[in-house]
Amino acid sequence: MDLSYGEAAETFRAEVRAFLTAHWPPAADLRGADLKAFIRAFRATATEAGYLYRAIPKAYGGSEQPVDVIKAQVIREEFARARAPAEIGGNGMNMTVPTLLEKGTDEQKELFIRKTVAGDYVWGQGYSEPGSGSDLASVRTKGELSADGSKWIINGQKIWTSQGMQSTHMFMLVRTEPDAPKHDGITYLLIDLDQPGITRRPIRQMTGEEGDHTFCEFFFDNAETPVSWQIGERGQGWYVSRTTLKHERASIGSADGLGRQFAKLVELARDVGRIDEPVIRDKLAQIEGFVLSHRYTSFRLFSCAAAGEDPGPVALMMKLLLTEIGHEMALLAQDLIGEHGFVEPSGAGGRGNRGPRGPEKWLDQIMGSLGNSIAGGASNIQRNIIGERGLGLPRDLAMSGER
Amino acid sequence: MDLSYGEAAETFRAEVRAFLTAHWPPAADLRGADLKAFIRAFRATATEAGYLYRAIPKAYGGSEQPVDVIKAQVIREEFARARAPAEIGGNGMNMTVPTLLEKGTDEQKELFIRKTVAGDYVWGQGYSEPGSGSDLASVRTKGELSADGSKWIINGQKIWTSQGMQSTHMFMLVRTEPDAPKHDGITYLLIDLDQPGITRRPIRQMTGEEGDHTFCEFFFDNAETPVSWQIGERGQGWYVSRTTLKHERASIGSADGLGRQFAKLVELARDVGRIDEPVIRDKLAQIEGFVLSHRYTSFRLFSCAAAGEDPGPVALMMKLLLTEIGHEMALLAQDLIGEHGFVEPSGAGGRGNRGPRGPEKWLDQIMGSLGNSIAGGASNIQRNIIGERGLGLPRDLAMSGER
Amino acid sequence: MHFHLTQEQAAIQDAVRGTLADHWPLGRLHAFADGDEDFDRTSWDALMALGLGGILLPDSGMGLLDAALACEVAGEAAAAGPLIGQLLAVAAVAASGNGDVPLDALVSGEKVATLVHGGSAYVPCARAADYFLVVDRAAGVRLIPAGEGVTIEPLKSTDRSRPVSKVAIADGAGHAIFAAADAMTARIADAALVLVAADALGGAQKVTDMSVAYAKEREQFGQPIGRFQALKHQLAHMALDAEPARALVWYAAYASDADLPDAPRSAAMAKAHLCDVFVRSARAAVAAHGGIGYTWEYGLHYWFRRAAFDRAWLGSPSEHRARAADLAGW
Amino acid sequence: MHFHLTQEQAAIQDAVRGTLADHWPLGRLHAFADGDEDFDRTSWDALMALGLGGILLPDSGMGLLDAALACEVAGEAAAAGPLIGQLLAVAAVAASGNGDVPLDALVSGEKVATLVHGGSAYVPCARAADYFLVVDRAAGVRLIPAGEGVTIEPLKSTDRSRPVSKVAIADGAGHAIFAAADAMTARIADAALVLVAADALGGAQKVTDMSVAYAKEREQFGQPIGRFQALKHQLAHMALDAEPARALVWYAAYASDADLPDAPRSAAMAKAHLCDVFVRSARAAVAAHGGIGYTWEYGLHYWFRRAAFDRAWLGSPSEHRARAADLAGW
Repeated sequence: MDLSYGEAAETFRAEVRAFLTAHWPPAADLRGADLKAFIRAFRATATEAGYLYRAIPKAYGGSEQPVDVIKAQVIREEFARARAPAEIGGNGMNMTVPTLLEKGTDEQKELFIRKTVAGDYVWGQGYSEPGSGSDLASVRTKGELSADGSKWIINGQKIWTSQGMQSTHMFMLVRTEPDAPKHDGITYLLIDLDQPGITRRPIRQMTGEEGDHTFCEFFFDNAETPVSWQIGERGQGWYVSRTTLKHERASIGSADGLGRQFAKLVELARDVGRIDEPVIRDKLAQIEGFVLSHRYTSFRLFSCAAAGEDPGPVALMMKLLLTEIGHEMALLAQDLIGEHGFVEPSGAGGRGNRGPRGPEKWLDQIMGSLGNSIAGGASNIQRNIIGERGLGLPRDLAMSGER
Repeated sequence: MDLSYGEAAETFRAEVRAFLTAHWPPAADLRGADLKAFIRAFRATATEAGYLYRAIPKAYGGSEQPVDVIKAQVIREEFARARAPAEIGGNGMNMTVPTLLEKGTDEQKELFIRKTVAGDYVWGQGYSEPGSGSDLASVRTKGELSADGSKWIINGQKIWTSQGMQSTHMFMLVRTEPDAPKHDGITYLLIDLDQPGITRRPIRQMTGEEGDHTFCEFFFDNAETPVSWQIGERGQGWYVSRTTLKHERASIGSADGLGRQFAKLVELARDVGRIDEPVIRDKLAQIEGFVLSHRYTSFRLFSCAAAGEDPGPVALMMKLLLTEIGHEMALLAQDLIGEHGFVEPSGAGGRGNRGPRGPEKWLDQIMGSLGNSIAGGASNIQRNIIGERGLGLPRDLAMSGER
Repeated sequence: MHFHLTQEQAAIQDAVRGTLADHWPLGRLHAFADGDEDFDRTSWDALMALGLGGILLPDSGMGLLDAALACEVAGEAAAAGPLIGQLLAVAAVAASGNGDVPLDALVSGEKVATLVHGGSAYVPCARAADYFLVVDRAAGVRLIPAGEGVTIEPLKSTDRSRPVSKVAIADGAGHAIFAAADAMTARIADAALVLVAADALGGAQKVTDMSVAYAKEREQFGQPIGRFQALKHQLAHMALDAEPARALVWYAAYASDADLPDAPRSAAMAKAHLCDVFVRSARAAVAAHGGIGYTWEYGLHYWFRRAAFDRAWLGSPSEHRARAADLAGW
Repeated sequence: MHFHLTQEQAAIQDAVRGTLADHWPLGRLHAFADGDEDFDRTSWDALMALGLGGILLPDSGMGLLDAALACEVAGEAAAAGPLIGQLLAVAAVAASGNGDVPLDALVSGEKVATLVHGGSAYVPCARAADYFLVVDRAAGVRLIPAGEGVTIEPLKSTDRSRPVSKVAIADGAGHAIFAAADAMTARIADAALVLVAADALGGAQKVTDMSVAYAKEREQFGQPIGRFQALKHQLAHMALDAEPARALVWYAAYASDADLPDAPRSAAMAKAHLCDVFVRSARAAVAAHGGIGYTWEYGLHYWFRRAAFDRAWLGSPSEHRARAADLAGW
């Protein structure tokens, strides 16, 4: 085993650093529109240099580089170290673009990819509906063809859309063949959210978190989208939505967040003066056993991805493992904060400016850790996936008809 | 609330004590057959006095007393304190007799109850079969009528029969209508185990435990039993086996065993010199929270039984609660015994004489605690029962056809 | 021998339950949670009209068990108002025979008393309180009238049903009720633990009931989700966690009423165990609900927050487990 | 960057696995468990014929990771024989250059060495051992030939695959290999922890595999029991417990081979975590099997017993977690 990236990677790293020194940061006095312009230009240059949008064809504003997990990782590390703007992330890059590349028409690719890469289009996900929960195929939002057959008329409701308040567009599943079997009556549509038939509302969460950064509900009242914005065959939307590309997705970074959070938990124990208690030390070390297992397994997954080998079932376990560790950390944190827990942290869950936050800030994690188990697809679904796809156990009777 | 039994009970207690002083113990020099005879006579006198076999009609050797949970408890306590022989327990008293009283013919009652009460007949349970597990209705042992229709000819295998080596008779489920629906093709039979067609074999358990006191396997090779020994209608055996009477079953004693075991766990922590470790103290107190919940809930159940009130779902939880507490105690015990765990306890699991046993004796509990979850009907079945009968959740799809 | 609720006791719980259903529905709680008050007079008066204020009067014919049953229902409803402080203040003043305090006004609920845990600055419903009952095992029991050397700093509270403030009380302010050495001091401190355990029991039962009800009504994959064995077993474990623990609260209260030697230790065990149960149950309930349980509107979070309060108030579970270990002579 | 097994490493594991399948099937284990021996020459020679004895020779081109992979498979098969002691004895003697010990006979497996944990009297396979490798962080590393001041009292062992004896060794007996202060002493003590963690990983994987296989084949209520969601999730959690922990063992071994500063702490974490995992997995496996898992014949208990051994050997999980906390400077 060898955790160094190897010489080639280090040479490449030097190259990336040289590039960054040459093009970043902007002049200290750059502000507002000028700064925006500079960043836009920087991204363009970085893309030309082959550092950003590597999975995207040049034709659509990408740099169209061969898949190289290690290089991608080096780029992530160096851009992060230089605090330079990396790819514009979000649903657009993670979901819309890969789906378009695989299933979109040339016209659609032309129409959407470049603008998404440029950050002009921000995409919201339109899968979940009130009552659908883990049963994503139970789509009730209706799509009907206009009289002239040129447009889809959409009525219904979508929920749990992240970045909902910022989104300019949405990719969504709508039921277009009410009489077809559950999975065969769904069509995958793109839609412009800026139209009278669509209203949005932020969802207030248990943390109290609300406002622009949170999840949204969308209401569709005769909203419209051109039939030419439909991806894949009519009625085949469910299968389109299963499309996911994994270009360079593997990233060691995934484990860093957890490691940082655990380090903060140790700090908390220190701050509240309980780091010397044997009960706390034992519990911390117990949790760290799982934290390190997660960390080194992410190395393993990264290594397999780099070698183009299949890591096996363990890849299916990372999400649930993360959720369960978060749960254990929450219970310990709740013990540690003690009476600080009486006070709700300022800007709870918010991402805006905050006042100084003491141990009570852990309430965000204590509640948020429950969010994971929900957002990440309910944990019971994860357990089914591990049991069925990972261990090869027979399908759940109630669901087997469903998949 | 009031945990005293009340005046009437204390008057009765005095009466019982007086009786015991008068009739117990035997002369110190009494031995062998004489001692046996004395004990037999004592039980007879105690029954006449109305202290034993209270649920059994006088006609069949019982004392036929009105149901009185408190009196029954006082009797249990005083007989235990005086170390006087109480009712002969086991499957016979717990299963055979109640079943006979409810479903047996007068001839059958006459034939079996008195001898069972006297301890001449020892009954083994013939429900489980290899592969049946929790699915008791999946009986494969075959019963066929003899040509003259006077006898059942039995072929097959039964397993997990407690007291198997001591048993003189067995109550068993056999499949007599192979073509009937699963639950309607079973007949409930009594059988004399002393015949050439029956061989028995003790099951060696993971503890290493084997020999006379352990569970047995029974093999039936054209074994026979008279049709007159069949209880209930042919094909209705499954429903006969569901019969369970609850005469004076409620007992505070049920929790005492757990309390004693927890006290021993505390002693273990002391013996290995770790009682002062905060981690151990915290863990012990955590477990005790459940131990006391179990103890006081058994008071609650006893109180409800005495008042003839329905305690509700909590009654369904005691078995699983006990299993889970045993699991937690086992994990702590395994930590506490440390290197003592290298050595297998003398007479592991045995009930015979033992040498002096140190902390390693906890290995019996550490393994035995797993036995509970199996013997007590697999824990997952218990969870189904709590969820469905206790909380009113809908039946399990896979099993709903079954019940 | 009687160790389950009498019909009278069940009836009292139903009365409290009904009153709170009328005067403290989720809508009121939502409004209260987003308001600035730390007290709700309407629901408080409705509860007091039932005579709860007098439960711990020496001649009430009731005792800590009955007080616990009332606090259990208050926890179930996430009721506002310092019920625990009020009940204990009445008990303390009545037992002390201190004439300077208008006992009747406390019994009637006209005057409001809140509990201050000795050594802690965090106090629920402090702004509304007319009296502060300071219970400190090391310093005794004092009752301080609002304004007599009491300074209050309102805080943004995690528990929206019982908003806390930071409170400072001048040394020697108010009336001395019991000295530290007086057996009543420990008795009242222990009683407080039992009443918090009861509040936690009610909360754990509530979130379990909400989860079971939701699992019966909510459908996924064409099934009520309560049919899925995994969720069914999670719900069974929630019930297994809360229901047997009920008798632990009963016993702790009974032990105090019957003055049994293990009363102090039982109080510590009940506080530690039930507060852990409530925290576990609240987490399990959100998970059992999925997305909707995570929304503010659904309201489950009010009990999650109340669980955080109960757990931290009057000392953490690990703190009381350590006390219980000492009291057992381990 | 490479952090998964090479094809060579996978091949070595398969070779060891195949050899043990041939020479150490359940039938042999059953016979051995009821016999009086504490060593099985046949399976030992078969393993040594693969060259395992030399893995930790300085010039083997292999390292602790490869040793861990071999020990993992030994745990999987509940193999008899002191593999861990043998590998470490070879490493210690070779590194020390001590000429008084016939290194070749140890490498070939002709001579058998067992590990003695400094301060502990319990030693596996002591009666068969030709050498006792005493590793004591406080007193250094010694190698004592059997019979030179070594007294052995056989015991009825919980782990039937590696029977222990009570061993007393006269002070100063045998060859001094490394002083306490020598870095190699700590290095070998840490390596021992990693190899036990690897044995536990193999055991946890084995009982998980047995449970999954049984759940696929066994039917109840007309279904393979693995279809029932509750059992399915219990099996998923067994896998979740064992599979990610694999990388923890890899890293601890790699850290030692690469001489990284966190090698000692990683060894402690791996020993503590994997031994807990193995104990949990063995319990879960018996529960997942039901009655048959509780029988002697089925054999699952051999791993349950091996888990008890691994957990208690070289210090308990809580002991090593406490060390890890100190090493982290908490």
